[in-house]
Amino acid sequence: MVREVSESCVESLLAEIVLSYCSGFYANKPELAARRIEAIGFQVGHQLSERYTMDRPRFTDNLEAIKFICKDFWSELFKKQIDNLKTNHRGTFVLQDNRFRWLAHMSIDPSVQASGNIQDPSAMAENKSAQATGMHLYFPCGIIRGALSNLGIECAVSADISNLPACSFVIRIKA
Amino acid sequence: MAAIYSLYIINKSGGLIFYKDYGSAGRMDTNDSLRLASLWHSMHAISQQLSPISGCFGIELLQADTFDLHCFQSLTGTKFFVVCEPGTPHMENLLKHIYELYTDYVLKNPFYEMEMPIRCELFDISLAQAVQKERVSLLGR
Amino acid sequence: MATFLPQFQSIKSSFAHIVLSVEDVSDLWPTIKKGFEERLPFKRASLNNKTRNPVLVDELPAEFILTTDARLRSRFPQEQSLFWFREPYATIVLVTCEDLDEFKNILKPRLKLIVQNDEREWFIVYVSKAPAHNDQATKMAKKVYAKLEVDFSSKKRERCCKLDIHGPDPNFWEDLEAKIMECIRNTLDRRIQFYEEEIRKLSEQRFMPVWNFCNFFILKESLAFMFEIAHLHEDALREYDELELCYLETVNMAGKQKDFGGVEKGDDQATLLDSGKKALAQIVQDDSFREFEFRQYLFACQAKLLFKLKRPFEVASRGYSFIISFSGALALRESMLPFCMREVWVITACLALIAATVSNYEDGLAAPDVEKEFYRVQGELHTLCHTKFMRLGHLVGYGSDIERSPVNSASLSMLPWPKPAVWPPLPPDASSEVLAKEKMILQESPRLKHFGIQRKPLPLEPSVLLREANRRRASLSAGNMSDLFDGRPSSGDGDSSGTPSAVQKVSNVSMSRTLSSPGNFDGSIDRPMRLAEIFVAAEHALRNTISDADLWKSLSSVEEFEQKYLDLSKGAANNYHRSWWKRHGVVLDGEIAAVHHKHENYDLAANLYEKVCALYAGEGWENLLAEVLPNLAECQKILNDQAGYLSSCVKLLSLDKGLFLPKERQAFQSEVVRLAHSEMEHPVPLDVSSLITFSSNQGPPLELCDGDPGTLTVALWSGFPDDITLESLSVMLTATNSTDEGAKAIKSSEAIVLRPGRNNITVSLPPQKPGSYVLGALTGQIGQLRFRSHSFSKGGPVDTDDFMSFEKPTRPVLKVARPRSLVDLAAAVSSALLMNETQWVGIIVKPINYSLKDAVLHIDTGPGLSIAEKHEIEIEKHEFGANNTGLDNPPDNHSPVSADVKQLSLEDGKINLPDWTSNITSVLWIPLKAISHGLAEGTPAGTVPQRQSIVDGLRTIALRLDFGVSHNQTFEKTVAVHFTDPFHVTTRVADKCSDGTLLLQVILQSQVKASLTISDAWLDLQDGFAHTGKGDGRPVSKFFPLIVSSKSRAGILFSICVVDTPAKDEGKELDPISILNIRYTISGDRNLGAHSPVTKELTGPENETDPLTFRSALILQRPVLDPCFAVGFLPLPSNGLRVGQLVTMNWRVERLKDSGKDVDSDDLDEVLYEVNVNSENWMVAGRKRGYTSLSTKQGSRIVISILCLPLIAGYVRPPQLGLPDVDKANISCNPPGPHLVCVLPPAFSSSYCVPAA
Amino acid sequence: MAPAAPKSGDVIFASVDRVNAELFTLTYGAIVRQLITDLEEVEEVNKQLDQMGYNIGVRLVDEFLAKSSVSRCVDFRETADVIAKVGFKMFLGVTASVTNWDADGTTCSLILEDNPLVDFVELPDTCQGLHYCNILSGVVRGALEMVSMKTEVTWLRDMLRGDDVFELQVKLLKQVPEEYPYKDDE
Amino acid sequence: MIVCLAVVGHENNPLYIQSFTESDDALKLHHIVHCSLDVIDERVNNPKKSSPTINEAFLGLLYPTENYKVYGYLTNTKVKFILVTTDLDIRDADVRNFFRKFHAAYVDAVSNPFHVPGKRITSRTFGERVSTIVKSFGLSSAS
Repeated sequence: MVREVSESCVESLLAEIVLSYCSGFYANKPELAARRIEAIGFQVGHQLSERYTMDRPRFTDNLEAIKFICKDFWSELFKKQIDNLKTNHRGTFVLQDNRFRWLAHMSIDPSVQASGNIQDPSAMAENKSAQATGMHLYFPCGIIRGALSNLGIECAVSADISNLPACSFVIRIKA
Repeated sequence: MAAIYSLYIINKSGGLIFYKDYGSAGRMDTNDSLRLASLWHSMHAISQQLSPISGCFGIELLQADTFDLHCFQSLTGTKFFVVCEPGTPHMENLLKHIYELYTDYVLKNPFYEMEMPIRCELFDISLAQAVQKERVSLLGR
Repeated sequence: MATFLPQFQSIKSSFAHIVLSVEDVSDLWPTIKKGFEERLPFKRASLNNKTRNPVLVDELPAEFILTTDARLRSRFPQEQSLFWFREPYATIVLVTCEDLDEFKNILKPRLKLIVQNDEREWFIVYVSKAPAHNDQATKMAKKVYAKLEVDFSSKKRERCCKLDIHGPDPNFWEDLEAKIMECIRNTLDRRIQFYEEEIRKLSEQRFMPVWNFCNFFILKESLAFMFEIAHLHEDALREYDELELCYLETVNMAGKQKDFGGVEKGDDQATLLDSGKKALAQIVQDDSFREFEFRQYLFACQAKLLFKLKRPFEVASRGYSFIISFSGALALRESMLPFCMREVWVITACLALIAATVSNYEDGLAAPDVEKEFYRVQGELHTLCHTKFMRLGHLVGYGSDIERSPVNSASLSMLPWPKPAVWPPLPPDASSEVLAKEKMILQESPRLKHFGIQRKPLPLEPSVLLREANRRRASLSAGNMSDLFDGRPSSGDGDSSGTPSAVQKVSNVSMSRTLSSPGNFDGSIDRPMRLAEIFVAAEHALRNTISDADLWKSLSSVEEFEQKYLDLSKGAANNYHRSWWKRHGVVLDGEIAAVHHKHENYDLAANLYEKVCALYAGEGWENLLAEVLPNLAECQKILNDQAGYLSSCVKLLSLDKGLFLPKERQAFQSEVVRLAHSEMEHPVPLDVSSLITFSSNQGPPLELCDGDPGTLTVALWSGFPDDITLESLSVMLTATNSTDEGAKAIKSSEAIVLRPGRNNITVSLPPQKPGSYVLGALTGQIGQLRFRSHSFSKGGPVDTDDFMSFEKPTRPVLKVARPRSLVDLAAAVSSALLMNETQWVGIIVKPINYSLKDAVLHIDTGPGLSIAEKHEIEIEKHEFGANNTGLDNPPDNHSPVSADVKQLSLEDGKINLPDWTSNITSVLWIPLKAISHGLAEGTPAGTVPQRQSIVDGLRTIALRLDFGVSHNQTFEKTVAVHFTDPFHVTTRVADKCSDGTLLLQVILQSQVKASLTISDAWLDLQDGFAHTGKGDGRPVSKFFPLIVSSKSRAGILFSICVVDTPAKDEGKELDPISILNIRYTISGDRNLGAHSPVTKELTGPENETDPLTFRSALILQRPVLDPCFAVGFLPLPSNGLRVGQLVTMNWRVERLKDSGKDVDSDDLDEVLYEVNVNSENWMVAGRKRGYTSLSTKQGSRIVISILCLPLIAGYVRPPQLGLPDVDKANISCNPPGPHLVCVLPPAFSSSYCVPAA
Repeated sequence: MAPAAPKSGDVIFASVDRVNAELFTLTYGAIVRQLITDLEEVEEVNKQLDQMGYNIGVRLVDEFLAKSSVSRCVDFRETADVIAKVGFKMFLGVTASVTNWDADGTTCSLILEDNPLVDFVELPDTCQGLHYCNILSGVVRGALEMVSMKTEVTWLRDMLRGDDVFELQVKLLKQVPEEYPYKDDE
Repeated sequence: MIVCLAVVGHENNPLYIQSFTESDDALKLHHIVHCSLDVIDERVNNPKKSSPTINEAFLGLLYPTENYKVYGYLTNTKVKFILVTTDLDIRDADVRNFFRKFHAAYVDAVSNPFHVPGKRITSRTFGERVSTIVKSFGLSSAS
């Protein structure tokens, strides 16, 4: 019997992370705050991947690992799988979740959605609320990166919410 | 058929933080609604004082010839009230439901600041549905 | 059937290839033999293997044998079947015939007879001798051949071929070979079938009592052999594999206990590659073979085939596992086998296998990974051999020469002692050898490591040999030895928990004890052997076991032993290096290094040790590293490789503290220090990141103002076991905001001593650029040695696994503020002070949250201002309440000497501010006197008081404050102080009495923010005036003291009268001005403004007794007595004056009396006039000054009009008309002009001319 | 209106959306670890955690009230009980027990034998003095404040420090009555 | 009996190494564990030589030596578990599920927020859990 807690526990935590790092000690340095939040996610992903790969054969290639993230890992986290996985076969993968739970309760004003990729600084600079939403996405990005890096795949992960409520995560594997 | 005219949410200090009109005759402007809200807030408070026996939690239903006003105050002091056609049933449940929506889509929205006016797209959407649903269930009965 | 074994063997050995029988019907063989045998061996023969699949054998040797040959004499049928493989595979019938009849009658029946035996595969070669040119003959030959074909060939099988001796056609030979092949193939198939059938039959009864392995074996091997001669090696190999399998299954079937073998002389030398070593017949054992020899035999056969198949690597790997398993088998029989048979066999087996495989192997023979694998197995073989060899060496007493390294410990201490049924006894007359061994044991001393490191040597023994051996001996006799020694119950096999101390020593002691009580035993057999004896006994036993001279040689002496030991180690290492197993290789290098080390080839040793250390360090296996590193260090030291030695020492220090004793770590440190202070020829910067880490200590960062130096405290964690002295230390600071390289904070280079653990070091900071800084790196010097440390730790020792120690420093340790004002100086009082009196001038010194500790204030008074030297300067706390206290409260409330007033003295314009003021706003009171020569001037009432007075009241004080740590900050300011007279005086004639007495009103306007008390006032009149009444010049009425409060005015009346000016002839100068003297006292607060002058004694309120005197000049005009002219100002236009609007001013000049004789005649009828005007306010159009004619008649009048333009709005003095030539006394102004006129601001959009600026 | 019968903690917990506990546990752990790295002083971390908890509690209480239709509690005792039995269960899936009431019923202890926050956690020696679960105290404080109870919440026992249970002492400072905004009317 | 149990990080650095012999010659066990990494590397680097179940975490027997056996286990995160045992007749199945239990313990240990990935595992709880697992293994293999 797998242990469970109310989802709002997690949601509240995530909200608080962002709150305390962005409006708290790193109020004036969003990039620093972002790094911290991402780091938290990274640790979580790192540990979770250790746990969720326990009873499975080793992955032979990156694609397998990514698939693992899309299927088992994601459903452990969100009780659903990634809805759509695209790749350019050159180390870039796009994982799309058509209804990303952690955005389910956030009303993001449309201006954000206009500014698509939240993690290139230009977009960050573009408007405050984009930045704010971006902050909330660093954590899941960190989780993915942590999980993959623990599986020996160094990569950069960014999130894209240009078409809400879908949220897609872009994984770029360092060659 | 019974109709819900409008919905108000008042924060614990009597400020109107949400007002939605579902097609009442005269849609009132912001100032009016604000004034009305704080007025209601006070009335609600007074009504508690009026009660001959202690432990009254204020007006829950106000009936007029042209409308009913159902009010629900959460234990945290937030007031929700709907203005609806006289005799519209199940309003308590609607209000409770709205309260839940409020917790899900307003309070859980990290961008919402407590006690501040509510501007949450998702909340509006789910509210609309709720009101709709209410209609449907009524028709069903 | 087993009886055939010897024969079988001999056949096998004699017989090596396929036989083709030749039935030479018509004696052709000799002629064509050559041609036939040239075809051998057959190329590209295609045969069918056991599974009926065609196989291409690229070389198939064969032999033609005439059927008449003795070798083909018929044998017993069952022999035939058994050794069928040697029967001909084809029968070639050679015939020739030129004549049909002959063929029909003679040849044909004969041939029929020959080929009737259908067992054989046969075909006919028709040889035609017909010469090519002889058509007749050839035709005939063709005929016969045709006939032949008709008779012997069939549709399905072509059994004839034709050879023309003369003019041979090329395709005959192909034809021939094809036919031969066909035959061979068929034969082979048939025979395989046969054997298989037989084998199947046999194996069916495998589990029945009748089962006889030998039969099975003979069949199997025959088949295998047949394959082999048919060059179907794969199939042959398979047969042997099956054979082995079957054997292993059957050999130890329950029931009959079999003799294992291996007890014969020379059995100790493995024969696993030499199948012919022993005749099978010798190893038969009722229905089977002796395991010992037979398994080796089987392997030998397999190996042979594998070599033929060019798969030496497979031989190696199979061989290795064979050796392992066989050694297991030996272990089971150990009690029956000669002493250490197992070990010896394994050694020889390994060596043999290595030799064979290597000689059969050439590089590139196999795929790379197979190759790697091959070398791995080679390594394994060497290692195995090595281990066993060490064990033997150990048994004969060379144990002390075996490096007690982890490797050897791992391989030996888990390897049980040999378990002979009875431990070999001590041979007689061995006493001398025993003595020798004894000596050896006594001499040997555990080589102690560098730095005096002492460790329990790692165990090489699975258990105490002494006990083990004696137990095995004693097991015969009644007394069991285990209680003789304080020993635990006999330790189970292979348990590694033997007491791993220096065994020899311990046991010697225990031995001597046991010897002292010989009563326990009777007879020398049961007396426990001493270790030396055990060695000797073992040696002798081994000599019996070992038949291999070389092996024995390498055990004969320590040197030989070591040589072999080294060779094996090297062999293993080199092979591992070429395999996947790098670590194994490197570790063994370590073993080699140890030997070199021992033999003082430090160079070789060091190189190898370095590899090992690099491996362990790289992967963080500190425990293992700790074992090797000291050795490396020692070598480096001896080789005088200081840099290397140094870094080794540092590495040793940075290893986990648990790994070494404190005193050992101290030894490391002392080495470091020693080297650091020695003269190193190539001093190397030392990285001590692992030893010294640094962190900002808790709390907020140090905040400095721009340009200030400071001191920063840093926490250093020293990993050194002892205090260590750093000749110098400096901390790099890196600016977080800017990318430019970090500023440097240098610790004053006097030595610091670091205690182990946390140290707080304060470094002095030179002024830094504004910004915030984090800790960068740490550099410094130990002795002559420069070191760096990069490892930042958040308050933890180096080696904590606390995650914090990995974070880069994030928290700034130093913040340097942007330049800002740190202090402010201001005048305490804005209102005016008394001129010409010593006054307190207050300077407010206000630090803006910055300490003014020992600040110095330079005071430089400007012109017209001087410091009253004789007075102390006072300083007090500045309370802001002071300002709003009214004038009325008694002065002594704010007497200079309040509780917190301190006196300061001024040395050459400098004041040192006291410390208590360094953080509070204080006010400094300086006694100053402003000097102004020249008398104050009163003015007639109504005239605007000229600004002038304020300007000359202004004095400036230049102030410079030097402050900040080390006075690096300065602040300069010039404050203005305003001085003034107590009063401004104005006068007017209040009234003119009929008797000509004038009431002169003097109005005193107080100029100061203090209350003035006038005690007395008198007027010294100028000539032409006199006091009426008693002429003491006092005012009319006495109402002194008169108190004039701040900014208010008071009036005094004097009654005076005009007196004639004394005639000119009295040659004395007229006194043009009259002086007003006022005697007054002032009571004011220096916090507000003017106050009583500073007196000598500073204590107590100023004494009223000596009032001050103020003198002001007045100029009185004598009233006009006999006016000759009257100048009247004609009223202005009603619409008023406006800026920029021309206005005509009119004056009427009237002659009041005829100009008397006293007027010069020349300009009788002309009057000079002049307009006095303030050109700032008015512009005068037309002439300001000029003559105008006026008749001398009395009453003649004229109007002078001047066009004027007001320039500024407000109340201004209008222009005035004067008559310069006429004495003022003779002009009456009637009607008089106004003092001021109102000028309105300009009307909108009215253009007007603006005065030239 | 008649308050619906308060559901039992288990029923509610079954009804709300749930996620794997380890996600929660590890996330919280990561936060604490990161805070320690950034704030360096353990005391600061405690403060920060409590603050975060407070912010959460302030919002969470409404969800709690809305989804568990608990009616207004008559007194502090009942409140404490509801928190322990329903509140903890609804969010953490574990129930606490209430003990150690003082005489005037303003101070009590919530006892947690089982606490998803601390699965896997072992305090390093460098972090002694850290109240790992301080976020909980914050939540309780915040939530109670929203229902107008000013409380002081302190840890008495902490399993991470070797105690056998977690004991959270809740002390009611004052019960703020809803103030009536008459002044608004004038 | 199990002589030694080790966790080796993905950079081949020891994360946890525990010997269960009463004697203090743990060093040789360090050596055995360290050297057995060679075998793991070999298996991983050229998979075609490795066991049929190609990417199974359980690597099976690494070392067939006469006196002890070394078993290996390689997680998806390139962490190695290495088991050294002296009893020579031992069923793979036992070792397999031993490793599974051990892996679970390991995962919990690294889930400690204060554990630093790639650093030694110092957790007491882990140690205790491991020793119980080891004991239970002794029983299972004995039966």
